[in-house]
Amino acid sequence: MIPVEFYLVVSTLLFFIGVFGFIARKNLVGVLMSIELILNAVNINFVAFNRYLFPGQLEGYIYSLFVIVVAAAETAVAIAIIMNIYRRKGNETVNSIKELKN
Amino acid sequence: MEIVELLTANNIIFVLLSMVILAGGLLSVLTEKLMHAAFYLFLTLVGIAGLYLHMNYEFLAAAQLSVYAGGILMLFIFAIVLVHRIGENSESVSCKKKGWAAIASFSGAVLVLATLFIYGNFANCPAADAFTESEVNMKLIGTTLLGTGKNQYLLPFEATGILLLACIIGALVIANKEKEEK
Amino acid sequence: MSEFILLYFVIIPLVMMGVLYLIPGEKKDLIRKTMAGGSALLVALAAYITIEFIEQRSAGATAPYLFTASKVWYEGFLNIHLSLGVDGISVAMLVLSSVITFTGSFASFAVEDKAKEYFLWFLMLSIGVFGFFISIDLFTMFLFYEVALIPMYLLIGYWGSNAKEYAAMKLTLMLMGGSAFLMVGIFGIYFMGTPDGAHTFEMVTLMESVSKNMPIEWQHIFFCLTFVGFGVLGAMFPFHTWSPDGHASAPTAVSMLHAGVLMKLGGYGCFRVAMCLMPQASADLGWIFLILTGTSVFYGAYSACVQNDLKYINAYSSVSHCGMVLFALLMMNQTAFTGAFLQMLSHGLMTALFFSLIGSIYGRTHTRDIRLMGGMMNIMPVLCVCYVIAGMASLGLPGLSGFVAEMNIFVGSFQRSVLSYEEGNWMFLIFTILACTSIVITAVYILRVVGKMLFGPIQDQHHASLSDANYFEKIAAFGLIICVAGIGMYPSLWTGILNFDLPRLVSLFADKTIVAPF
Amino acid sequence: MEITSIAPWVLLLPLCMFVFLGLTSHKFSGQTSAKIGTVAFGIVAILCYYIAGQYFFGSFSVVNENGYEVFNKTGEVYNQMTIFNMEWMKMTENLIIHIGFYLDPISAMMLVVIATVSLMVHIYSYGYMFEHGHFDEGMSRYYAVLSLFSFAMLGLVLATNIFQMYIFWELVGVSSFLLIGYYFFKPAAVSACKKAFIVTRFADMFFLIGILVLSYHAQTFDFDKLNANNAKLVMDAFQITAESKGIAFLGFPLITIATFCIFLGGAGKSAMFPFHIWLPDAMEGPTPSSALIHAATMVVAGVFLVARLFPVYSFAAPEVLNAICYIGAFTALFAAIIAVAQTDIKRVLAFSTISQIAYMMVALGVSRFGNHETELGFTASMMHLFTHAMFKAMLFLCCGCIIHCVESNEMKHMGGLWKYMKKTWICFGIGCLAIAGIPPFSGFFSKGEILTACFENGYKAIYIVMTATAGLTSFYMFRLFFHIFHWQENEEYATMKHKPHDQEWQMTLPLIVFAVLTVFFFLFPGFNNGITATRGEMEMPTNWFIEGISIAVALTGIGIAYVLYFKKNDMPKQIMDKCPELCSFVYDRMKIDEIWYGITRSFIFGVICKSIAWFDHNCIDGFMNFCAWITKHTSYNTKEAQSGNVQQYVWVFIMGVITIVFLAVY
Repeated sequence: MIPVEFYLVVSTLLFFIGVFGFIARKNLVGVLMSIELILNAVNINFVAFNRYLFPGQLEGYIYSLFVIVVAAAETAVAIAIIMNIYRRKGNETVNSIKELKN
Repeated sequence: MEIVELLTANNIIFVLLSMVILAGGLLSVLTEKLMHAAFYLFLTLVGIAGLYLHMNYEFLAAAQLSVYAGGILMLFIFAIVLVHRIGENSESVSCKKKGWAAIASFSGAVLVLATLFIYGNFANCPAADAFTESEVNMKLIGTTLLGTGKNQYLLPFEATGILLLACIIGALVIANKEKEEK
Repeated sequence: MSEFILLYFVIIPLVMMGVLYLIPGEKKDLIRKTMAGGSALLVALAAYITIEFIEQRSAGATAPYLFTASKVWYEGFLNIHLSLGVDGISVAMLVLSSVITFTGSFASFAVEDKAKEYFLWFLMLSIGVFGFFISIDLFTMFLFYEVALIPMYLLIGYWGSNAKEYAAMKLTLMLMGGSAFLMVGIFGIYFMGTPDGAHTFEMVTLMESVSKNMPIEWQHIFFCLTFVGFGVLGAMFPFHTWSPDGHASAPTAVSMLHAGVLMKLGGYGCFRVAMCLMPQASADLGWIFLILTGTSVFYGAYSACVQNDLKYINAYSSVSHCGMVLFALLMMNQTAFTGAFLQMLSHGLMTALFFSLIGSIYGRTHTRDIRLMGGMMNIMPVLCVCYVIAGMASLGLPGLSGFVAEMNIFVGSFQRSVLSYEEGNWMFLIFTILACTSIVITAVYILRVVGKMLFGPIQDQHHASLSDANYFEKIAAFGLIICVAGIGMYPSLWTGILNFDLPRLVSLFADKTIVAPF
Repeated sequence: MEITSIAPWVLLLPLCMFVFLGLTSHKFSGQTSAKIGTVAFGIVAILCYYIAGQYFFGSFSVVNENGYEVFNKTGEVYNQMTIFNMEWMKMTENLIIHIGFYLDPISAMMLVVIATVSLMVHIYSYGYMFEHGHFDEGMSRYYAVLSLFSFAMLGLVLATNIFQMYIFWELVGVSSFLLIGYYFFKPAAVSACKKAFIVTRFADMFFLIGILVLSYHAQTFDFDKLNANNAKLVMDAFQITAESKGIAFLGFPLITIATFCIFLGGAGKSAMFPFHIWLPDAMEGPTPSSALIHAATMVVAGVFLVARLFPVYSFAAPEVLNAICYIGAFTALFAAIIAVAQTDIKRVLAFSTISQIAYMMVALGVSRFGNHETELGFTASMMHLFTHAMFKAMLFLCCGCIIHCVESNEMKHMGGLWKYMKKTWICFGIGCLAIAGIPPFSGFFSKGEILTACFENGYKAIYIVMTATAGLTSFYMFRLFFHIFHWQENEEYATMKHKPHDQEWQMTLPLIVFAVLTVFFFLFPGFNNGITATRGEMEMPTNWFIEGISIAVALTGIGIAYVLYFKKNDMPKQIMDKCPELCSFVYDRMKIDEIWYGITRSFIFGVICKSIAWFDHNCIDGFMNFCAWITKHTSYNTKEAQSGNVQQYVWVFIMGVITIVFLAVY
């Protein structure tokens, strides 16, 4: 059997890989991908905890399902926004959206 | 526990899957070409689906594969293809930025792992063999998802449905906004 | 309402503001008439108060303040009263303010751009000034002080000239900085100066309770805070730097009111709040400020010698003269106090005269650079003769107001200096002599302007066809000259009014040992 | 007429005239203003003569503040009388400034001098300004300022207290300023009036300091109290005894400092070295006003001041009197030397004025209370003040006539005028003889007494210097005289439209009046009858040895001048060519002006003022701007945090979470 810690290690590493990507990526699509990594890392945790701690129940399971669904929705909207930005600015790097400043 | 005892199929599969997941994730954030990144992301997602499968959560693994690897990744690829002009799909990120990102993620990882190993106490976990055999049957999933009792999730399910609808409409509106303005 | 007669000083401008608000902006004549009428009413009120004050005092009224009235404003956490009252010093200041408001209104009849709004803010400024002088409640004083500051920013920033935004910003920020000190000081006095449960802002009570209740260390701190706070407004070195820029950019009447009255708020406040409430602290720490103000006296005079802009010259001269006010206050004897308040009156009137004339000249020549003007005496004799008279008042010609003020100051500070010298301290003597030298330097810079700008051949032929003073300008200038000459010829009137109250205030300092470091 | 009732008008009338003429200058024509002014001053003059006459020869009394009746004369001694004394401003309980009317022999004498000279100048100016053709519109201004000056000067000499004197002292200063700057469109006049005002103002600062010191210790401003009982009050206040000089300051006796400061004030007005620089330049003003202010009245204010406080000086600070006489002697010689080299006729007269005032100062300086011999200087000084006022005013007025005809101040444009202007020639000649000290003209008596006073009081060196100066005086005056009236006739006169001529009566009458006063001075009742240090009678010894020497020296001077300048010749030029540097050095007034300019322009303006202005602009202002800059940049930099860069936010967020977790867990 595999101890639950191992899952947690994997998910931690994947989470911070995602964080790294989120901060370091210049491209909005890349940033979005990093978010997917983070979400998946979280999913692993949910699932692993569900499996190991409460095998009889399905809370983590269902939660991951919802996360997957919401991630899909989020990606769809985000990509629509990115397309829009691209059309407006001509590029889709993170620096191009700084309207908040000034 | 001797080393040989560790070399069970379970363990080997887990290690392989973990390696695929982590390598995919790492490469996906490190590569400069977006298309490659999408491919590596695909590897990660598939690896995660494998992990689910490994835990006997077949439905979840299927959902992961179909929604993530099939749907979302496709969206990404579309986006990349649409947005990127040819020859420009490489990005060079300044080392400084990478450095800051590395600091944050590395220190975060160290902190979490350290906490995990110092304070983590999972000794009273149910035995592992409890789950290798027990499958989660579809019926249970179905009732949990669509039931209205305790620990059943009809209302969120409906809400998710509405959310998805809103997303579709929203995505359409956003994507078309520019045209309408023109 | 007769007990609140002093409140009319605030009500009249308020009513005028209301009336002006109702008049459409295009009817400039009506606006001007309202201003002239209203400000004449203020002068009349001030004259009435003065006469009534003299009568009551002569009849033996010995209360520290006359015409007193008090009403609770806010009794929650802070015990604020609307307390009104005047003594000889504030009567003099009220007369000064009303005269300058009056002449200032005439001087600003030349304002064409948004005249209505201009006068509204102008009135607000005068509300602040009058309110300050009639209040005897620290908080109300402070409130009116702030009321006077804010319109300044708009008046300079919109109707000013040259680098007006910069000047307005600098002026407002520095004065606000000063009032930040002030606020800390005032609340300090409020909370520490009165026993628990009997906190009050009222001056009469504070005069007795502060020295009794506040530990001397705290008195030192609050003395410094309030003195610096008001000193900023009194253009004390090194906080004077708003004054040249501010005056140079402000429109004529605002310069008049500002230099003429608002700067007096500084000296008046330093005396009333910082010194009278904490006499022991002022005896202990007065020397610090004496060095600063003594410095401003000759520093301003020397700086004025090399300026080329008329307004800058007068602004630096204001630094010098207002420095003289604070300088004299810190000498802490009756002659010097009399001199200080006479100097306030005198400086207020003559600086107002200066600025009104400069405004008139600038309005015609469109330059204030004395190097570009010359022979103005040939072109606009009336304005120039008035300017020479103002200059003579400034350099202390007998018969005009500057002389009586300066002589009282010199005699007073000399008395203090000798006393201090006999105790082995040099400081007072050195600064008194330095202040004396400023009368020569004043002559230098005044005559430099007179020689360069008024005398000599006509420098710029474009100026040759300019007109002389018009009716309104003459009213403003002659009114001020009469006041300046009146004080100068017959000083006893004002020394008399001041001396009703000064002996009582001087006695606060009489038993204190004035500390000097060297 | 009651003296007390008419006395105020002596001051009020000129003041009213000043205000009236000043305010109505645009209403009346210049001539009308002039007539009004002259008539009004005529009345003032009559009042002055009446009061002085009553004081010297009549008998009247006033009630003083203590209720005693004071007569003008007790036996042979004239009393000091306070005709009225009005409280003007109360500074402290003891220090009260009064405006009053103080009669004693010297102020009565000054009344006569001022009334005479001022009236004559009023009359003369009418012709001068009118004939000159300029300034119809300026004439009212001119007469207004003349009235102001007369008011101020009368107030000065009649002052009951030292502060009143200071007040009027400033007022004469400003009227002098206004008169010098009368031709305000001429740059030279503008700089001259500024210079005059600032130099005297500088001196006045010392005067003020002196007053402050003296009055603080004596606790009074009143001359009466200061001078009373051999300056006992001052002696006590400063703790002066026979052994010690009393309170000291920086090692000097304080009384010396105070009285010397007061003297410096007088030195400024009276153009003593080194404050003399303003007087020659003051000649830019209209000539009649030069005659009034810069020859006869205002410039002797310093002498008058020392004479007024003479008991204080003599008893409490004799060392200051010593200093005064050395400064005076130096100034006399110095100014005489410079006068030799000047070519502008008014400048020559200006330097001669400086030199003659220095005579008066010397006479006061050598004088002490004691016996008749030591007190001689005081009387001599006052006498010289009187005679000098008359003949110097006459000389100036003659100059006015000459300048009027020739329209130049330069000697080289003149010569041979005697044919054309006989009356002026005679009057000028009388003036020159008087100033040279030739009997029987007035100058002879007064100068002789001064020299005698120097000699008899043991100031031998000063006596020699003063005698030499007398010789120089007669030389330069006759150089001037011959140069103007003889030398060589300027050919231009023949071709001029208006040939030089004597002027109409307004301008000639004053000359004749002064000439008569100068010639028949010896008929005057003796000065020794009252104008003495003790206000009583005294003997005026005539030391024929000294008188003889002085006449001989004067004649020598005239002789040299005659040889060199009577007929046109090359000798002066030859002499000058021998030492051109020296000549030009003297011509440039020994560069004293340059030294002053060096101090004021380069040092005070260039170094002090410029550096203070720089400091103000860069350091004070700079500091404030720096504060503003810091605030601005801090806020800009904090604003950077709100960059809109999501990744940055995330980074901060993550780091924040990490930190919190770290802190919470460990």
